[in-house]
Amino acid sequence: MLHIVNKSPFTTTSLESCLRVSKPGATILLIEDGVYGALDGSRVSDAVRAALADRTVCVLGVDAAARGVEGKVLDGIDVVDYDGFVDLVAANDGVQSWL
Amino acid sequence: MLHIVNKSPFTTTSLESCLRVSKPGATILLIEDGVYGALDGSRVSDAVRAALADRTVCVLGVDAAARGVEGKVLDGIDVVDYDGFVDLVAANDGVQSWL
Amino acid sequence: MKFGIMVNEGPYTHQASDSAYFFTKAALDKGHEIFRVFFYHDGVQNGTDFTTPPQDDRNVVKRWSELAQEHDLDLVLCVAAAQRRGLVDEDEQKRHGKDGHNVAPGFRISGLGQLIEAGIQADRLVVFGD
Amino acid sequence: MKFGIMVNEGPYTHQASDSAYFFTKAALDKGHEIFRVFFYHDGVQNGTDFTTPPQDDRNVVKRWSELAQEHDLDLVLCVAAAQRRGLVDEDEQKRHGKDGHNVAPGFRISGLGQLIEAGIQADRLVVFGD
Amino acid sequence: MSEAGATKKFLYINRKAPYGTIYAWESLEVVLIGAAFEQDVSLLFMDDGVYQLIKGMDTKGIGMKNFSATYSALGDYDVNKIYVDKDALAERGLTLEDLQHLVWEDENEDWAEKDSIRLVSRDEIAGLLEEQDVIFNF
Amino acid sequence: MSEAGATKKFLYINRKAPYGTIYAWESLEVVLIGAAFEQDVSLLFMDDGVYQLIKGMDTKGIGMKNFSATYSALGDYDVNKIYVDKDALAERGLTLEDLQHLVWEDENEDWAEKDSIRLVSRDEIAGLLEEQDVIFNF
Repeated sequence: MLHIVNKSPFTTTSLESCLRVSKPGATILLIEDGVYGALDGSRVSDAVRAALADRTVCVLGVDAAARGVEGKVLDGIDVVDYDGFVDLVAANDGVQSWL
Repeated sequence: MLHIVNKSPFTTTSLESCLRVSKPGATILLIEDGVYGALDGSRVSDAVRAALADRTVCVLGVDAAARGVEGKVLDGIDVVDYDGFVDLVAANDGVQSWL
Repeated sequence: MKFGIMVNEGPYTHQASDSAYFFTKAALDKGHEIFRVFFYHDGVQNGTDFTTPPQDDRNVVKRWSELAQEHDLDLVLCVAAAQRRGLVDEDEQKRHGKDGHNVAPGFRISGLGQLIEAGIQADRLVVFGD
Repeated sequence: MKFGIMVNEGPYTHQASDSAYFFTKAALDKGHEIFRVFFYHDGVQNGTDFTTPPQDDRNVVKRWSELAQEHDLDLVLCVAAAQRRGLVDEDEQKRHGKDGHNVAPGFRISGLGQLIEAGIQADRLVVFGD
Repeated sequence: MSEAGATKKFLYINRKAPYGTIYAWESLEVVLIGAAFEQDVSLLFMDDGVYQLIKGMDTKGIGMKNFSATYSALGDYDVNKIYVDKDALAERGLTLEDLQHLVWEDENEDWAEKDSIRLVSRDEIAGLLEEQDVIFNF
Repeated sequence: MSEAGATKKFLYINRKAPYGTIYAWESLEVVLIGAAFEQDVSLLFMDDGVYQLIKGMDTKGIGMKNFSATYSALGDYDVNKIYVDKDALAERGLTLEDLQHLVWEDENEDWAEKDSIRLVSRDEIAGLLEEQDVIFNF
């Protein structure tokens, strides 16, 4: 299952809710302001790093680059482009957007 | 100074930011989805109760009533109508909306 | 006292425009002056007379227009926001060759300087948004 | 594979419509089929041809119209959302006596059943919003 | 409006409070229209979405339509799997008693009235999401 | 555009990240227009607003205009009091070095180049809010 998070984890609880109910094996894709959840050294980095143990976490590279944070992405997070985004949707049975 | 909070404290960090930088003597008005911050027994009630020690907290009654929570408002919080909202703006030198 | 009002969200999706309307109305009823209501960002959508809300819902746009007429309110839509979001008066219709115009009675399109002026002239600025 | 796309926010204020556009384009470029793009809530504002964005900004509405023409896309504006928010095609203009119509080329107004149908017919539904 | 092919599992996820934004109301409109398509429908209320089900709403003071009665009509549309995040209730200081009592009539059991709301844990929510064919997010 | 009467203290508060929403950009437009009115202007970046000042943004991939260069032009408009919430930076794992270096030239000191950004604590922010005549929220 693919979870899409498009909100900053410092402003809203979307990422928190996603992490709370996503299952081992799930994929979490961070887009738009959600990309801030992919950064190292922040208040939420530990929670995201913990998720990497049993879930795949991806970040949309163009959204990270637009925000000047592409170089700060946590080790273990995959950077994808829109083609990769499409592939993730195709490869996963369900899609849940945490709006 | 009047602080207006219109977001649920369970979804966004607006109330948290407001409580962090509002001064003793300030007034905090909870409107729209912000009224959920006025309720007793929740995860944020203690923080709001603590603010009541040195700040005035008000809730817009019609917004609380619309949401069915008018009867659950914490002791010490003033319930105001739109007339009261106008009076609060007039009585305070500055207005800050925590959008 | 003189109030300036800023509305940052359109009608129906967010409550911001409703709150701004009831606040403005209450202020007027109490004898205060509303220097201007400035609509910015998606707030410009409050000024479209192309809406036809359901019978059992309030008519947000018409309510603003009527309040403006009753109290000679100055309702200003930010021109840059309006151009991005499809609010067009007769002048803009001619200039940009559109198939009509959709600015409701009582609203006018003008620049951001009108917001700054409201900040300067009004005793209080109250911002409604998301 | 067959995708359905749902867009819940208008152009410019939120990035949702941009993300949906780039996703749709990438899916088409990879040979997938887009069953329908359904615009709901403020998303219907993506279908107004009254916009005139600044020269140095992208034209969100036109970009959708052009993609629709290129790929024969079905771009549907929810009728209830459109009526609340001021999106009017020629039929609606006549019915409600408006001073024009503002639905951009490639978009059509229809009911919520079109969204349900997209959920049924498409292999995946991807929702973009706020 | 009939559709060929197998029935799909539709889940409507409601995570936003009512009235502050219109999503709760426009979500209900989709659910009502969708009921005619005879899919296997569930509703999940989590995060601030649980506030949508609180009883005793009175919207007169804000001039908006009170749509809360619509939830109690869902049973008549065969929408009777209504899941509510129990953790979300708890952290808001709410209990099941604060919510509307939503019921449906089971035609297989002589129209016995049954509760529509089921409180679910985070694990049950995770399982619920995984078994869906289509998720609508509001 | 000149105004009679005393100068007012204007504070623009920016609390939202760039690009995900347009507020950051439309806030800058107000600041630039407002500069012509010769008020006493300050900008405060707090919460996700601190992300607006990060250097090295590249928006080509999302087709939006990169407006970050505009921040470095603010000094030329006599907008040189730019306050940044230091706690907000810290919880995001950011330091001053991650932000653009914004400067202005002080005509009273032979156009000496000075830093525009001042890191502020929550107490300083509280004081800053209290001393304003008008606050614009974005």
